[in-house]
This record gives sequence, structure tokens and C-alpha cells, in this order.
Amino acid sequence: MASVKRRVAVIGAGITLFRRRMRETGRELSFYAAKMALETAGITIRDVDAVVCGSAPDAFDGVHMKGEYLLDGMGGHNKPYVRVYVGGGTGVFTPIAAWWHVASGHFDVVLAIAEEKMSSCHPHPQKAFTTIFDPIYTRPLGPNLVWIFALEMQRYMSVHGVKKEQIALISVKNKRNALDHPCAQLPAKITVQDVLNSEVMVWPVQRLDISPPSDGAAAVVLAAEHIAKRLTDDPVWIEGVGWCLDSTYWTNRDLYYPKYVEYAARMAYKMAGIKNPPKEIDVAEPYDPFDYKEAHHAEGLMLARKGEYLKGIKDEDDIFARYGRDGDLPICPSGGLLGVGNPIAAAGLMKVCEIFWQLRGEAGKRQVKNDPRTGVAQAWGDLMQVGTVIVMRA
Amino acid sequence: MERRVAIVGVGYSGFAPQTADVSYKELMFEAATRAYEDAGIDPRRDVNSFITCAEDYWEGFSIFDEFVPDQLGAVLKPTCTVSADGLYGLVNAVMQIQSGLFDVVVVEAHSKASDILTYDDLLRFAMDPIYTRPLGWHAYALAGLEMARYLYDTGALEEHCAMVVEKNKANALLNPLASYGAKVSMDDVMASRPLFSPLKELDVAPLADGCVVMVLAAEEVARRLTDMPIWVLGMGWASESISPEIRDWCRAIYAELASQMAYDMAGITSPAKEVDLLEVDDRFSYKELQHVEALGICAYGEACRLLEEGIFDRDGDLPVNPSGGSLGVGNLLEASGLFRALEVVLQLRGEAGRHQVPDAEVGLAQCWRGLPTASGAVIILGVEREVGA
Amino acid sequence: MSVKIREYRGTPYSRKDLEEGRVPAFRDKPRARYAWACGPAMGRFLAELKEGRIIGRRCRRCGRVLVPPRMFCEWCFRPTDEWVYIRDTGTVLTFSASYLGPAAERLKEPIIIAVIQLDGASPGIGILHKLGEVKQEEVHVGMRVKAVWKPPEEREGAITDILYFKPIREGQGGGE
Amino acid sequence: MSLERPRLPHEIRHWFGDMECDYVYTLGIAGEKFYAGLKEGRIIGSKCPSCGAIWVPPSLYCPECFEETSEWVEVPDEGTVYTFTVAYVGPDGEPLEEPEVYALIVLDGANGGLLHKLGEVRPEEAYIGMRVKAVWAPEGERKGAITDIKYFRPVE
Repeated sequence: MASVKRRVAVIGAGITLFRRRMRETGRELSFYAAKMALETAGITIRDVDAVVCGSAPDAFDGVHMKGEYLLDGMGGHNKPYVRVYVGGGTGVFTPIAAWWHVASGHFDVVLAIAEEKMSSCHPHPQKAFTTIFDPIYTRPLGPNLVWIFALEMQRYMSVHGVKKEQIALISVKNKRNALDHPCAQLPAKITVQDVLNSEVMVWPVQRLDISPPSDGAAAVVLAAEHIAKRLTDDPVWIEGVGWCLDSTYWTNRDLYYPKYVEYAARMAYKMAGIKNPPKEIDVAEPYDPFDYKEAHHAEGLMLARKGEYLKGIKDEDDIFARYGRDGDLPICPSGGLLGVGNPIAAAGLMKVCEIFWQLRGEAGKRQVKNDPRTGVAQAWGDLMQVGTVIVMRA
Repeated sequence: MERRVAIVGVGYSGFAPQTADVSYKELMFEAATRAYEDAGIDPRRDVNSFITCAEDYWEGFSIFDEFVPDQLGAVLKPTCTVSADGLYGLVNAVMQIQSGLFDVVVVEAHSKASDILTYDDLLRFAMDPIYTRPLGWHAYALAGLEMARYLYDTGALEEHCAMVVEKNKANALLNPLASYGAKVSMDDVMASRPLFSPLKELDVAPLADGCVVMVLAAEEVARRLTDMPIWVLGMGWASESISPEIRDWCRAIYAELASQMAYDMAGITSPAKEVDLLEVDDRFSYKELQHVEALGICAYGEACRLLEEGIFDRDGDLPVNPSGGSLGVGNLLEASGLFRALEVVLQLRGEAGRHQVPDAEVGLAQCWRGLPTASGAVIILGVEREVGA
Repeated sequence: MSVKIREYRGTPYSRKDLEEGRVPAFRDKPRARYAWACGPAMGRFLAELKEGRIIGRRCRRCGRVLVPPRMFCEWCFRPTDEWVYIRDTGTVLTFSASYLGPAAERLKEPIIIAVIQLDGASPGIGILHKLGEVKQEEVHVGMRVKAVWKPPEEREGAITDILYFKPIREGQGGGE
Repeated sequence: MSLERPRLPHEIRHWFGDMECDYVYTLGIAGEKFYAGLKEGRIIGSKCPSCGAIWVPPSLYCPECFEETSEWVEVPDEGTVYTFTVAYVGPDGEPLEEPEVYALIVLDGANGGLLHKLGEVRPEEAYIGMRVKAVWAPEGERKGAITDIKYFRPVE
């Protein structure tokens, strides 16, 4: 196979508040995030050669072909503009698509924006979530979205003997990290007991195991090497990209392990020349729409062996020592989806923004203490099916 | 500077007003099987990446790529949705290859329009919920408004648009993939039911089902796979705001920008001379004339004269929509543009059968994303020759 | 966050703000209706459910028996070869208990759901369905279950022609 | 079933369903200004601080310059028909009893304008370039909706 020749950097990032309901339209939220990304990159829309949009189901915003609807808020008017889409994996996938826009040599500066306005679906996006299931053999059973997570969590716990008390620590960690995130929707200082006492939604998933639906947008600016070096002293290079989609038939595979995340990670690590992920990666933002997902995905990212992400972790001290901001390997220093909120595509891109800020040393109170050089962001989506991975280096 | 990329395999299925006997899955499986056979490849072994082009509300469920990998041979491979016409999938496949990431990429687009019971309301639901939807208009009103301004500015007549219908439906009679071939006269079109003046019923392309799959490869792989690679010489895409109030209603700016990008890449300076055939979006008859002009083939206002002179006929100097276009083949939703690329590939290979255009070496396919958008893409394909610049 | 950024934007409102008219909004609902062609695989699957049978497809190359059936094997990328009846008994691969209904409404009695590997399908090939006649705390991975069907005259050719799966208790047999 | 045909025509089946949810669309920063304006009998546009263009309907940002709107300005409720169409069918494609005239009216001094109906004019009398003016619903009946303008009528 051929090799990648053109280096691509992230040179700016922007983000809105993440909240359950926002007055702004999806276009207006996109504008806020895009504008901030452009300003921090020190450029204007006229410097942008192309725009890549990421947004999850149209059924959230309630607009058919919503990429077209959003485009002028994303700065796409009179420009090459396209929307890419892999369900919940979209947020990390959007800068991946922007990466190939630049790496191909066609464009020098590309804006990648992700938006979600889940409050449009009223009173709750749950009905929209049911449209992700096969209409013939699944929807008639009356599923809600949490079902599939509960089934996966149960399988993960049962295969590895992982306990709910351990998994709850992830929620404790991320919600606490989010206290330092200025955009966070549900930051909190909670305990394992709070999680275990929270309302049971779909056993074993309880309310505090879940990230909240949100409105929000996030954006990054990507530039080719010669532009990046001109505009900033601190470009953050995209050194690896990977994505992978597994079969439609999720009941036909063992849910205990996300092989598709592993494959996506292998692709990205190979490109970045990473051979020993836990040693070579300094900070990670695995996708955490549910607390067990962080463990599941960290294992898929090969940051821990299968079933061992929480091995030996018994209490708060253990998890912060291992995965806190000054821990062995900081995981979700942003506060993750559990703490910052989950406007699907925007949440994935928020993780890419976080790695960007961490690698530039601009994360403020959230800055990890190990002087990170290499970071990885990952998202996941569809029917327990897709992994998207991006590796970045300072 | 870029790696050269070629289309090395094409496959298709469906192409009928209804495909009630199969689901979209079998439809895609058949088209994919044909494409892989055409390219001489095994998708499980030889393909690095897959792109499907779809919009949720056309399908009736959310996140279409969930339901894609199995029937494309894409399970546990890099696969994604580009939420746009298949031509957008094509340009992203080219970029994936040119980035150096992959050597072989597959693109799929389809229409299962016959599954949709409420097409009109889906179009309405694509309009801005704050400013446009509250008017309570059928989306075709926007086409009527645009057509009126286009005719006003260019001096073209309704009859010219009717001639486009006549030409394309006649071309379609020779194309076995076309669902709506017919001998329809200009007068028949003029006498058809008025919808939104000057737009009439026969000015509108009816819906059809169909699936197109293409295999793209980097030059070194393409040469190994085929003696007849169809090179991607140029490509471009562009959008204008979806807000109708601020758009230019005569010119198709999106097609101007997209084609300029494509010509620059292909080193084409005089498209009317350097391109041998055009496949342009004609989901509404006037759109063919508008798009031909936007592509720089002639000035605004001149396409109708060239049409009168027979330049755009299948045996004319510059055939436009020899396939029959959307008016003759049917509106294939997100497969509309990829079908045009398929037609160009077949023409350039000399495999177009009874509607073959003689001696075509360079062809252009263009798509528009349909109402209510102002977005579209252009791809220029050619048989073996040096790329300009 | 980036030390350069001073303000993070967005104007939150509450559900109450909306309901009490402090936030102006338009309401709408699409008419988005479909008649999906079932195709040969799902069409036959549904027709067999109506007869009280479960059917899958076998790929001769990899030997797997696939449920729900499809006309192609995703691993071998070739057409599947033959129809195979599957038994209506199986083993729970994973399960959960939903206190949420389809519209996120709260339920007193949970719906217990499971991925069930049916006898006759290949290892790991499961289907999603509900469990009944069992308490949540009795369910476990590996539990043996059997389908409870609607009466024949009420079946309509749908996945819901199976009401649920119930545990096979000791001595009840139920398949092999 | 037969050996020759795996399925007979009557065995071909469709599954019926929908993806219909209830939506609320907040009007957004610009939309709130616009509809509040209509309620007061005023048409509000947004002014770009960079190029000075006044966009109607208003937007939080200039779609050309991508600069944030600095000023919300009233524009005249009078303008010129940029294009029009005679509608013979309604939103579902059903024939209308009486054809209606829809138009894009470019408002004086604005970039853009409003899509709206024309009234007090027969379809065959409408023309591109015609001068028109908004006919407002009575003040007490206006509710912050596009129908606060009943239609645009020709002016001499």
C-alpha cells in the first residue's frame, strides 16, 4: 500500500456550551464553534478552502438532509462542502475526512465542524433513537436505545467478571473532571454509591451511568504543513487516522469486545508508528456515552488488555491514580461525555479539541501533568458497530 | 502532484420504477457483485475502504451505514457514509486514494424511492424550519420560482424546456436502464398539467429505483486490473446556502464553482471543445439548460439555441444526457449523479450499446442535490491520455 | 481550555421556558411513511414466523447458519445457499431488564430482553427478543429458553408472532 | 412456492412503518428578532459589520463574510418581485381550487427578501419587476408568524 506523504496539522479549535436545550438554531451553534476555531487559528473564512460537516441522525435536529440546512452556519456558502456520517462515531470521523481533504493535496485549509441539536426532538430524543433499529425485525419489539448498551455492558461484565462498583468509578472520575470544563453540562462530585443508588434505567445501566442528550457544536481547523508552520508555533499533527465498521447484525457477534475499535486503532497506530500504545500514548479520550464504554473502548484501543482496564481498581483513589489527570495514563481529562454532555457528533469532536488543547498545553485547569506529546481520541457508533480513531502529536 | 486514480469496475442493479421483489440489501449486493466482477477483485481481500452515499429520510431509518457493510463485503473494514449524492462519494474516494491511505476504494449509491410513501413531505422537511417551511408550500414551488427567473434572464422559452424533455425521453428509449423512455413531443409537454408555472408535470423527472457501485484504484493498481482504466481527470463540488432568499436564481453558482475546480484540475480551458459528452442533472427540465451554461459550455442564454440546433442531441456535436437523464431514466435520489458517472464510464469504454456516442474520450458528469438545495458536484472522466498540467 | 478563549457561547433554556412560552418555537412533524420491500430473505423469515417456524440461511463455504436470514454471506461475500429451519429453543448470550418503554416512559415491571442463540444457528449467531415467565434475578447468561408463540390465528408474519422466550425448567425438555 | 420461482407475486411483501417524531424548533437569535418584528409590523434584517449588507431574512452571521451580525435593522415592507410562480397544487400535491401566486420579493435596500404570496392581483397580471408592498394582518391578530403579513399587493 502507498504511504501518506503530506502532513496535516490542527491549528485551531472551537466549542460552544453543551446544554440540554439551547435557544440558538443548529446553524447558529455551528457558527459559534466555527468562528471560535477560525479566530484561534488566526484566520478568516476567506482562508478556508473547504468545509466538512459532521452531524448524527437527521431525526435529532428534525431536518431532512440536515447537512445542507446547516451549511451556511458552518461557513460552507460558496465553498466545497460535504457532510460525513458514521452515527455516534461521526465526531471523530469529521476531522478524519477533513484530514484526507488536505492530505490528498486538494486543499490547504479545511474547517471541520460537528453539530447536534437533540432538543428539537420533543419532549425527548428517545423516539428518534428508535429509528436507528431495523424496522422489520427489531423495531416491532419496542426497543429503546439503552437496551443495546445494557446488553453489551452485561456481556462485558459477565465475560470478565467486572463489577458494577468498578464501572461506576468511571462516571465518578469523568463527572469530576468535568468540573473544570467551562462548557460542561453535568459536572458533579459524586460517589460510587450515588451511581449505584440512581434510578435503574435498563439493568445494569442506571441513570448516572449515562451521558445526557445535549445541544452543542465543536470545530477544528486543519492545515497543510507549510500553512500550519506559518500560522502557529504549536501545530498539533494528525499522525494517525483509522475507522472500521462491523456487521449490521450485532446480535451475531460477541459484544464483550469491540473488535472494530481495535481494527480502527491498529490502522491509526500503524500510520503513526505506534507499537506499544500504553507506553507511547500520553493522554486518551475514548468515547464514554456510558461509563462501561470507557473501559470497553480503552481495551479496544489496546491501552489495557481485554477485561483489564479496571483490574485492581477498587475505589476513587485507585482510578484517579491510574487514569486521573496526574495518573499513570490520563483518560478523559475533559470530563468526557458523562460530564461535558453528549451532543452526539459534537461530543466526539469535543474529544479531538481536548487532545489538541492538552498537547498544546492550553487545557488550563484540566491540563494533564505528564507533559503529553502523543494523544488519541476515539468515538464509536451505529449499532455497537463502528470505531473512529485519531492520533495526534505535538 | 496527485496520484492518478481510475475507475476500474462498475456495477448496477434495479433501474425500474419499482423493485418490490428485493430489499435495498439485495439490490446493493447485486450491484456490488457486478462491480467486483467487472474489476476482477475480491472485496474481502482487495478493497481498502468503502463509501455509501445516503440520507436517512430517503431510507426510512437513521444511520444508514449501520445496514451497509454486509452486502458490500465491507464488514470490519473502513466504511462510512457520505450524506450526499454518489458523486460526492466518488470525490471522497479519490481523495482517500490520493492521500496515500488506500489503493482501492468502493463507492455505492442507490435509490429505493419505491419504499417511500410520502416523498412530497420529505422534501418539505428538508426546508429551513424557521423561514421556509412555515410558508406551507410544496417544495416544487421553489423550482417554479427558479424556472421563471431563469427563463426571464436568459430569454429561453418554456418550449425549450419541453424540447429537453422530448430529447431525453427519446434518448432513454435506447437505454435499457431507463424506466421512462417515451416518444413525447414538445407539444405534449406544453399541454401537461401545470404545477407551478412555468413548471409542468412532464418537466419533472419521476422517481425510480436503482443502485450503482464503482471500484476506484490508484494508478499502479488500476493498470494491473484493467486495460481500460477510466481516469478521473478532474473533480469539484460546491454549495450555496440553502436559504432561497439569498441565492442567485438564474445562475447555478454551485455548478459554476464545482466545474471550475474540476477544469482547473483537469487542465481544461475550453470545455465545449475538450469535453465530448455531458451528463448533467435534469430533475427539472430547465435545470439541464441552466447546468450546461453553469458548466461554461456556453454563456447563459445560449444553451437554448444550441439545443435548437441539435448540438446536444445524441448524434450532435456535444451530446447532453445521452443516457436519457433523470427525465428518461428516473430520479434516482442520491444515485442520480453516480448513475451519470456510470453512463460516462460506459460511453468512454464503448459499452453503451444502442445509445453509444461515437469516439468519446472525455466525459463530464454533474449532479445537483435536488430541492431545496443549491449543492452539486462535477467529475471529469477520460480514457488514456496525458493529464493536463 | 485554550487560555486564549474568554467566552463559551450558547443560550440554555429549560423545558418550562418552552412550555410557558418564554422561548418562541415552531412545532412540526414530518409525514415520513414507508413501505419497505421485505425482499426474499426477510419476506421468507416473516412468512415462516406466521407458520410458527424460524428459518435461517446457510453459507456452504463458511458453513455458518445465519439468523436473521440474508441472501448473502458477509464473510465470504457470496450468495448464501440454502434455507435451514432453526429450532425455537436456545441459550441466553446476554440479557438486561428494561425499566424504560419505547418512548422512555418508566415501567413498574421491567421488560426483560436477551440475545438468544437459537439451537441450529451457528455459535454466536443470536437474535434479540424478550424473555417472559421469569424473574429478573433468575435470568443468567447460559440459561436455556424456548419460544412462546402467539396462537396461530393471531400471527401476522412478524417478529412479535413470538411473544417471548421462557425458561426451560428442569425436566421440561424443550429441544435437545 | 414453486421450484422455478422462489416466490410468487402474492408472497412479495412490504413492511409498513414511519419515522415520525414531534419537533420543536427554537427560532434562534435571528429568528426571534425577525418574528418579534413581524408581530410589530416591521421587517427586520441583519447588518454585516464587514460588508454592510443587510440580509433578509436576518441571520446571526453574514453568509458571505461569516462575521457576526452587529445590528438588526428595519427594512421597508416594499420591494420588487424578483420571480413568481402560479401555484396550481398544494403542499401535498393536491390541486388547489384557486391558483395562488407565490413570489420572491426583494425588499428595498436589502440583500434578499421574502418568499410570500401575492394578493389583489390576477395570476396573468403578475410580472417580474412588479412593485409590491406588504399587506399586514391587523395588529391584534398578529402572532409572530409569517402570516402576520397576509400577502404582498401591487403598488403603482
